[in-house]
Amino acid sequence: MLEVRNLSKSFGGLKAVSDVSLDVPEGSIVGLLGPNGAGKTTCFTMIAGFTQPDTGSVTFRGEDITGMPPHKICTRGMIRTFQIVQPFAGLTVQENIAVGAYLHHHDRREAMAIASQVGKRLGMGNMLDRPASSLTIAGRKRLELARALATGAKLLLLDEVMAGLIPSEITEIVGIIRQIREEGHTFLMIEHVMQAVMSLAETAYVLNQGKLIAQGTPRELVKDASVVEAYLGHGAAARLQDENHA
Amino acid sequence: MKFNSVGQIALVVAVCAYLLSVYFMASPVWMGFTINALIVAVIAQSWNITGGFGGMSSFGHAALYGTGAYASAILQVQYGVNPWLAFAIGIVAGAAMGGFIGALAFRYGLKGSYFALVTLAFAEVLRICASSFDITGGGSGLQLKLEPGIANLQFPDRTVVYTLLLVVVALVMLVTYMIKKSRFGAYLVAVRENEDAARALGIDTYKIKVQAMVISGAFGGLAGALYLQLWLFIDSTVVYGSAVSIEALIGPIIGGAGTVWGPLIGTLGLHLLGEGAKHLLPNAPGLNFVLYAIVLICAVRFLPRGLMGLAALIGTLKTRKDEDHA
Amino acid sequence: MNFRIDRRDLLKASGAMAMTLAAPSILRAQGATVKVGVLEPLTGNLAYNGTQSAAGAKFAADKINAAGGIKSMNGAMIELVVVDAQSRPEVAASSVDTLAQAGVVAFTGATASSLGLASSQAAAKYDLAQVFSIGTAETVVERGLPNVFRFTPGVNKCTSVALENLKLLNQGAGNVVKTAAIVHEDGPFGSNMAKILATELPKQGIEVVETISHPTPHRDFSNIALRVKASKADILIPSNYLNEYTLMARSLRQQRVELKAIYSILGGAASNIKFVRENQEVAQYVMDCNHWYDPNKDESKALAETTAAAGLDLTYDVMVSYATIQVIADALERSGSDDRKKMLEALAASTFDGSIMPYGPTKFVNGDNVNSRPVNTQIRGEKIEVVFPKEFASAEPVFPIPAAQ
Amino acid sequence: MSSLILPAVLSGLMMGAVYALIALGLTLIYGVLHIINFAHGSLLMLALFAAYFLHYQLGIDPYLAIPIVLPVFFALGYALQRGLISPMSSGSEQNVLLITLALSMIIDNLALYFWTSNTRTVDIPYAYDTVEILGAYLPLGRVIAFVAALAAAPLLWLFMSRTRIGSAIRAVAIEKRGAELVGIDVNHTYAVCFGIGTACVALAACLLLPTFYVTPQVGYTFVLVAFTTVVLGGMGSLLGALVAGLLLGVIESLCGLFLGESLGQIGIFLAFILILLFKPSGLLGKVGR
Repeated sequence: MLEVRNLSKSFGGLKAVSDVSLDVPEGSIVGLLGPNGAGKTTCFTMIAGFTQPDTGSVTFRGEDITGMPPHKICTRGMIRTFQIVQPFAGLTVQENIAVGAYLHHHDRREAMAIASQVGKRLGMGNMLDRPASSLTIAGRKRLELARALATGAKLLLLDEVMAGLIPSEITEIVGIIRQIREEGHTFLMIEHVMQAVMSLAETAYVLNQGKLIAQGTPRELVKDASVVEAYLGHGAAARLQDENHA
Repeated sequence: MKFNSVGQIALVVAVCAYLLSVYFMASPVWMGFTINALIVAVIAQSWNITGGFGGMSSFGHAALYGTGAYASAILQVQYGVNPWLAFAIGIVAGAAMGGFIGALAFRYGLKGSYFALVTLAFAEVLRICASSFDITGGGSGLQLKLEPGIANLQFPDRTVVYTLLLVVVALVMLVTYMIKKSRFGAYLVAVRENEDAARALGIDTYKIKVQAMVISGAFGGLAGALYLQLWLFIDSTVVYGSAVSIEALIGPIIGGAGTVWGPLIGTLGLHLLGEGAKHLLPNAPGLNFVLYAIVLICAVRFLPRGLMGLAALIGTLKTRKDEDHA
Repeated sequence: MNFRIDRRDLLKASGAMAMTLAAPSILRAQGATVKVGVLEPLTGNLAYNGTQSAAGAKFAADKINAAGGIKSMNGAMIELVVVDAQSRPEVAASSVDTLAQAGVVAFTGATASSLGLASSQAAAKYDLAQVFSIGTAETVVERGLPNVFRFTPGVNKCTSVALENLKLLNQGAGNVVKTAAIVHEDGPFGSNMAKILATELPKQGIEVVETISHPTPHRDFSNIALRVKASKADILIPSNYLNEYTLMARSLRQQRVELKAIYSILGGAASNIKFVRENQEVAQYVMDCNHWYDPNKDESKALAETTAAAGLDLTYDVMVSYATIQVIADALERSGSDDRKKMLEALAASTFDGSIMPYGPTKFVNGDNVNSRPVNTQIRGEKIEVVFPKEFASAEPVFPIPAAQ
Repeated sequence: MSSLILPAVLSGLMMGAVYALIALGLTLIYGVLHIINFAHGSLLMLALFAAYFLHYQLGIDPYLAIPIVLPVFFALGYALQRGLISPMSSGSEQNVLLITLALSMIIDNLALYFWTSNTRTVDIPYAYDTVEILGAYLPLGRVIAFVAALAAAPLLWLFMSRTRIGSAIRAVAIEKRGAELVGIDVNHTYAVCFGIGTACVALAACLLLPTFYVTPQVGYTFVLVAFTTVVLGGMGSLLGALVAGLLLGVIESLCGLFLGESLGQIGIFLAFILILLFKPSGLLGKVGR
């Protein structure tokens, strides 16, 4: 569904992302992992059209969308969410979701109906009329998902949707993502919380210092020495190995 | 229209009652100053579209106001165009100027104080141009011939003028309400609150912002053309001066930016305040502005979301018992 | 502090105010006072001229009242209702409502043509007479409004009289002036004046070698002084406001511009005694064709004293405003009524020639006083002397500027 | 006309120095507090009056008044920020705008009420003295202002980069919360900064008075140009304000010469719009948008 080929981007002299390629097959959940500052979000911004890649290409459903502005990419069915969720504060929850729904439904009544439907699907039925600014972090994360879904997008790029949540909330949102996937959606998610990715993703890519260092199933990845080192520092893999043996 | 609280309803009812009472007060002073306030309310609503709903604070709405007034005046004085047609073209000219400024400014991603200052500069450039060329009457300005009559869009009877202005203000508010309740309105608020999130949701934010400037320009041009038809005289300082830009933004902020009623309420409130200050300090020209400014500062301090925001706190209709502390 | 409560209080206060505004009608019935409006810009960028004018009107009313008020109305006192036009046309217009509601029989104003145009149009609806103190734009009297009475000369007359006088002066000096530079503010008066000068000066054998317009305010006159210098003009004809004139005079001096004469037309500075005091050196021999009183009349001398006693400078604003109140008082004497329509008739029929201005008997034709005229003043030492026309002159003109200077 | 170009450039530089002086305080306040101070013109007017009255009442030369006026205006600026602008605005940018707008209304109209709208000038012995440079006569007062501006901008810059309080101001400008955490009193620092900005405008007033006049409306004559200078130089950049001020002076002077004085100011605003559109960070600005 999504093919990213040889994506590179530098800021000043710093190579933020270099030569990243990845595939997201339809109906899958793909993870994009890596320590802080690895270039995950930069990848996202390029895929979703927020920044222009220096080189490389992005193909979505067979169409080259490299350098296309985000609103056009969104119209084609791919949408990103943000790590720091900021609902549109002046609007209610339902109106927030409707902003997404308006993409393909210009009539207010239709958009609001869809918003309410999506909201209920994500378990926000009882807060539709509340001002979005009154939501908790978990509520905001859900709202972000709902808004994205309401656009009718098929591929969702989720940026650290679990960050800042307590375990019970993570379990909830994992359930929701599964449910959405069952309904026919595809996910590419940046995650820091390994546990969540382990339980969700079929495949994952690991970025470190702008480069892809590994790919595979989550289970394979946690055993990969380079991944562990990237996360925990030089020599960590060996130490872990030792501990496991001990 | 749906209000959140008893306070807001009371405020709106009070304003409507005031506007109606002008008919019965038989006081030319009240009528005169309310007429002025209503024209300002139109330019205030113009500012509210971009500044209130769209979060693009302009310091140069005089650019739109003046363009509407000058376009209409030039057509009537220099080319003998029918006043009604010239009036309509004035609105279009305002819209075009709004679109032009918006297209340029947003093309280069200007925001916040930069956008504010660039609009101020546009208004200044236009003011200097208007006072420098023959077609605009140069420094003398332009004077319409005094020819009362419906055909010339000049009404000697002030009750008629007042009624027509009420209708215009009501229409402008209706359009604003429709915008607020439309896809465009939701997009505008989305752009204000978080432009990146808006873009991610498929909103062409550049287009939305320029469109907002066009609508704002149409309102601004309308206000300018109204001023012209009422006073039959304009010059560069009167319609392009920074006083216009300030009046345009101060009303909505005091009344409640991003609300349909805010600009009208704020403008009326400030005009009442100005008039009251004038009467309280009749023999000290200048001190009335000092009083006005002091009340303004207090209003800013104690009404963070304007009069509509304050009123919203009184007798909230929907209880928010399940409110989270986010 | 609660703004809503404030606003209600204000409403209450303003409502009370409206009632007190209505109350004077009772007083009026007793014949004790007759109200006359003064509509001037007391704040904003025209505040200086407006404040001076309002003072002039007050001096006139005090004088008339001290002399027994309006005799035909049982000695009714003139009560001035002063309103602030804030240097904004729409405020000028709505201030007329305040005047009408206060029950004035006529009013004077409004320093700038843009304000006067707006106020007279609004006043027409009340059949309320506006006696223009200053309103030089010709559009003021071209609209056919029956309530417009411009007592002082407009731009056309000022410019043509200035030209006539210049011609006489130049002839008297043996036509030493052959080239002229014009520097004017880009407002209505300056622009119009420049147009007339451009066509009329050549007829007198004076070639216009440079015309420079500048905005108000203008911060730097170095370039203008340099251009005047480069043009080698014999005479400089400026028309601008006090602030700009001050800067210009200094720049002329600093750039060592040598001129045979400075002959300003409605110049804000050359007839301002404060300018003369503060800029002694550059002010000498500057001539101005402007509104000015007849300095030889006793009442004029009294006004000069009154003004000085009030700590004010005697500017032409004070004089013309004083005179317009005189005109209104005369009309009141003749109509013997505070009826606005009768006032209009009385003013239209006015032949008043007792004002402090050096005018002939008042005669309004289409609202324009055909017998008004400006005079030439010249700065001499610490004084402003009238030098033209002869019958009002307090000194002989010095033209051109003596070389020794 | 061509013989006038050099003198026009020179007199433009002289005028530009005044713009730069006025803009210094404004850009400092913007750079640190991120507020657009609409009362800046009114404070200039107030300082002009202060210098005027010191001369008129006590016979103190405007240049010698600098050591008196500067501290007073520093204190005034400090008090205004600490006592009025900060507590009344609750930190919102829009509110600050309205507060400073109202403040300028108060200052202007009090000045009008107490001092009337008379035009005042100081009568000083050197009022007509000039300095001859490359065949052009430059007013002595303007030359002094020019030299002072050339000195003031770098000095202020040095103050900001080398002193303790300067570093505190810069720290607050860059990262308010961080500065708070390391124990910097943010409110105090803001007020100091506002005070320095106000002292700058007082300096400009003392240097301007000998070649200008003062009325309660005089602030408006300079305030828009000062904004333009700030943006052109890069909001918050002191040296940028200097360069931009000089540049604007020359642009205005040359536009006035070739397009007519009325259109001279258009040059300023066109330069303003162009720089905002193509290099919004300004000539020497560091931060975009």
